[in-house]
Amino acid sequence: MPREDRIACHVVDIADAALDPRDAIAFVSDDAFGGIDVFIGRVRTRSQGRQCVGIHYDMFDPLALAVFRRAAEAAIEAHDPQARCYIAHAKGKLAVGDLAVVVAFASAHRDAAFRGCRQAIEAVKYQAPIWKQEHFSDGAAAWSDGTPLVPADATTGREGA
Amino acid sequence: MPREDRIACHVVDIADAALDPRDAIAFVSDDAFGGIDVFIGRVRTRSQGRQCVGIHYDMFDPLALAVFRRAAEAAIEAHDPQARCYIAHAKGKLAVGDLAVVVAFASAHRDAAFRGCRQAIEAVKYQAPIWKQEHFSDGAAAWSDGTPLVPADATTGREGA
Amino acid sequence: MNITLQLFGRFRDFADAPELHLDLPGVTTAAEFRAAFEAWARAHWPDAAIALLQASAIATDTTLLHARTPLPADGRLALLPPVSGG
Amino acid sequence: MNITLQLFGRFRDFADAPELHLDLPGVTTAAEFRAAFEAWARAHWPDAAIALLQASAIATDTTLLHARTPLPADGRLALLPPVSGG
Repeated sequence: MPREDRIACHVVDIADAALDPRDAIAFVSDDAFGGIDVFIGRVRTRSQGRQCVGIHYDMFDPLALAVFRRAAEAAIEAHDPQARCYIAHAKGKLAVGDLAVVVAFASAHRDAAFRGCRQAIEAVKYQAPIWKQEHFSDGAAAWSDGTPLVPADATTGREGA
Repeated sequence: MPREDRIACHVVDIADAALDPRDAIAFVSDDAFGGIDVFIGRVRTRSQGRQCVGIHYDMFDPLALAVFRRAAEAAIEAHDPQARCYIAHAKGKLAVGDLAVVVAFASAHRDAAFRGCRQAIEAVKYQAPIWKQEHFSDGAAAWSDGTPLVPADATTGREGA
Repeated sequence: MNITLQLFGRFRDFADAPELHLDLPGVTTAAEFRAAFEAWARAHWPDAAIALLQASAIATDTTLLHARTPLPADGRLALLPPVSGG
Repeated sequence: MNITLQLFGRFRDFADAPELHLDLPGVTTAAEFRAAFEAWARAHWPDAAIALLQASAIATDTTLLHARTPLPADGRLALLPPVSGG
């Protein structure tokens, strides 16, 4: 099966639907694979010592989807050329307990599954155009500081940005 | 919450029920945690170059449950003393596509989630009294060679066995 | 060049709309756009926005732009502050 | 001592039942049991079983036994060949 058919990437507006790990598991499952690793990121109550009631995720959808796909391709390339990978991220106003991101990676063997899943979520966190605004119980809101984006083949940090 | 309440271990006879990753995710979910890693082991069609139609898992249930619990405790101790861990393994005659094992580990942060989950599944594979008999499409069956068990505090390999 | 600049994250707090429409004559590359837009921002935005701008990337729908990359013909760009997904 | 030995995995193929009942006089530790049982196995099982026995562990319901560990009073033991779960 061509590699592009073994990758699924989604941006899901929380107003339309919640992320469901079952979708991720169903997509990557294949009778040739013995190992599936799934990472689930969930909105939690505390952040930097403050009580959090929710997170607003802003996203540049078309580029986010392109970054997800390149992240999946790179993880597959690095860990098992036959693997399958699923990446979905929520956007909009999420409450504590809502799922923000689900990544799944399946391979014949578990080591590739773990490593591929980890590589994909790291790329989502550090390379995808997604912004988190935390809403605190005292009514305050704050955008997270985050990580500057740098073009993939830039050699001198911000030079290429 | 005491650590023993943050650990769930199960042996599930495939004749009674299938493993369900939703049970694992539900058990480890907690509003204090941002990261959940789930590993799913699934019976696959090929093993050592032969076509496999199913796996019969034999298990020494009481000791397996004790090993699962100690594995969960060790993973929590090593990666996040507040974490939650779920370990379930199927026994009986599984077909290709059936789930053999589900491990989930949740923590405030994703690095601990990945590491805790990985440590727990490695312990299940190398320390739990479980035996795999592969059934091939030509009608043959073979017990896997496997890994010798050694008491946890044995210092000279088989000396203590 | 007529530019449509989409704003994201913290930049949304500095503008009334999610997009800015700017006419920036003589601008053809990402670096030229960055210089011209920074001049515009100094006239319209607070200092905090300028600092954020310097840590931000310029992108199209499909890729981040290098300094010498020509701008797309349709002039549609996105201004991406440091990211915090996942 | 009266021993009930539960068999697992490949050992199930060497016996008609999932448990063996053995009277092994003078056996009080795991190492003594191992020696006495190996003698029994040489008389009743093929060579392949003896090799597997040497790679196997002796356990109770809750723990693997060290060589010098006294056997449990109820004489219930399990014979555990190399494992292959997950």
